[in-house]
Amino acid sequence: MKQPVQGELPLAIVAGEVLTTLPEDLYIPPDALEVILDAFEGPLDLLLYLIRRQNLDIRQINVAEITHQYMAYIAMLEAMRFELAAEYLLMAAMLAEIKSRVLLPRPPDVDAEEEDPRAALIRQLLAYEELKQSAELLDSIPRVERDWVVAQALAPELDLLRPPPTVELAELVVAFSDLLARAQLSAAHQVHFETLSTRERMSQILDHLQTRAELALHELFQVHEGRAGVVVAFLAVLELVREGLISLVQAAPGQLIYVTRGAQHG
Amino acid sequence: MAELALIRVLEGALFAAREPLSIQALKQLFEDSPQHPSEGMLREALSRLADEYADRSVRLIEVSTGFRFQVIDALSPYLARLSEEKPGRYSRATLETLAMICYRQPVTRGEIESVRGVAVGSPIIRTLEERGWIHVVGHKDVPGRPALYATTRQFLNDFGLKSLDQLPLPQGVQRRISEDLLAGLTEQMDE
Amino acid sequence: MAELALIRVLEGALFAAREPLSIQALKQLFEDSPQHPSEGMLREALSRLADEYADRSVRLIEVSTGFRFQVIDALSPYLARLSEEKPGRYSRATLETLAMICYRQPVTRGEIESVRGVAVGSPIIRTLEERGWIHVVGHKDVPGRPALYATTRQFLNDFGLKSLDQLPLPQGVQRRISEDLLAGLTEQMDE
Repeated sequence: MKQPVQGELPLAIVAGEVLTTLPEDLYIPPDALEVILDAFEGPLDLLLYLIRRQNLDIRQINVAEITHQYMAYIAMLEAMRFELAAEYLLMAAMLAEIKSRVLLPRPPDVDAEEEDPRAALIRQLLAYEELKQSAELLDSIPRVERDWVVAQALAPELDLLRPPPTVELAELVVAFSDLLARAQLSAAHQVHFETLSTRERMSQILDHLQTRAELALHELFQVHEGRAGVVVAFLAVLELVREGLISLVQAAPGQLIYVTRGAQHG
Repeated sequence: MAELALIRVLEGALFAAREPLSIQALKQLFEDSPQHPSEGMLREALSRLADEYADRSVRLIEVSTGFRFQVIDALSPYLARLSEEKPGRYSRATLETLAMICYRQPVTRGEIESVRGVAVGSPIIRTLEERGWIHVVGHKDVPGRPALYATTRQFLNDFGLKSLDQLPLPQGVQRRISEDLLAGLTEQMDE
Repeated sequence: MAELALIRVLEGALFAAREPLSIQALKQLFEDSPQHPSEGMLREALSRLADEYADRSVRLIEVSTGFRFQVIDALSPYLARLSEEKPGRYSRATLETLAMICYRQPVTRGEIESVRGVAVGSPIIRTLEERGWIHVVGHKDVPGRPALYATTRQFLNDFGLKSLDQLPLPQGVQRRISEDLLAGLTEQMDE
């Protein structure tokens, strides 16, 4: 999959060096980059890939070399203007730090207490590799739905059926509040809340249209419901039109208005 | 892989299926496989299979939509002893789905999913439908024509409500006719 | 009414049940009935029942919470032709999260994140919770009191395991355990 790479413009600056071409072994067609970025679960996964590709033992990694490769990869992604997750940049900073400490002579005894950052990275990589293996192992175990199904036969009718769960009204309200909090929709300007009677009426109108293809608009207004009922019906019709769930059709001005299913086309 | 005997495939498929399997569906089991049983062969194998189970507590029976295994009625008294349990509880997922349908009806499964942030499994919808609390009131006029769900009269009855209006709103959410609605109307009239 | 043979009652009940039936539940089938099988009799009947199905496409197996019939693996390619959906596939992120919880339980979300090196989104946790495979078993006594996750009995059932002991260990884990063991031994000897 090698392609000629334009050598004139600097592609990126990696560790102070201007990179005009991608490292030979790192070249990936640009349109494949996004796919590849998706294929990695994170910076550890990417590092593991870079190490494994060279058949290196994690314990023996050359931090300088792996840092170089990682930086080149990140620089390339940045040059392509991919949004990189913060975790990737954090790892880049960590690698740079380790590399500088490995290269610089350390004053004796100063770091005796502190953990060698290279050892910490190696430990992290080993733990992640182990997790990857565990995940693959887990996925290889035959499991219900994907690999086998529970054998069942229809049970005979029972007189004594297990009573269905009961739900308190309060539970429903709490569930809805939780949802709103989670979706951060509680700000009134983000979501409109019609009165529930309007939404209820919307359902009823749609339900009517299940059995009849069209209704005369006036059929939706019941005089006995009084002014409030008519307002609710009217608002429900407007909301349904707005959501594209029904259309209002009028053959000519002054004639009856009909309500039909679905958005008006054309 | 060695092919399984026709009768064994039918047996496994009928036990795996949650619904009766038609002859058509049974034929589909062998699509692109070297075995190509005709309808006659299938019926003949089904009849042999039914004989194999003649003395067991499950029977192979044919209903209007196809074939299925059914546990014999004689087992009812035994099973009834198992079922005498206290009512269970609905999962959070089920409650949230019901809450979404109740407060935002008529609503599609996709709309519920977009607020919940996770997929809403078919079993949840089925549980609520079987309970008689929700029903399909129409289909949205978008690709895939997803079903629109709403609460039922039985839902109101079971919760002791006369109308949805009596449902309390969570704090912070005000009952109001939205400005969005009015804005939307104005836009439509301008078009 | 004539009593059914013990083995036939077990057969019918296991096919009718939606969940694995424990010995306890199987005993309950005979409550207040003239038959009062002991645990030994039940196990003996279950073993004969398993033999009866040895050559069929369903097998009687024991999982963590009891016994159930399941369709043999060899049927999967046939069943795959019946439905378009490929159920039960999970993303790597979800599988890695499940693996962390499974092998390191009880574990907090933060601990999972520190090994994975990336954030674990709520939808992943919720998907696993709704699947019934993980649940919160407590809260860690550190600031923020993060939830501690563990796998459920249903996880074991769905993976056909009797206990977590039956889970295969990745090479790394074996290595770590032996290193830990050695380190522990060395320490002990040093003392």
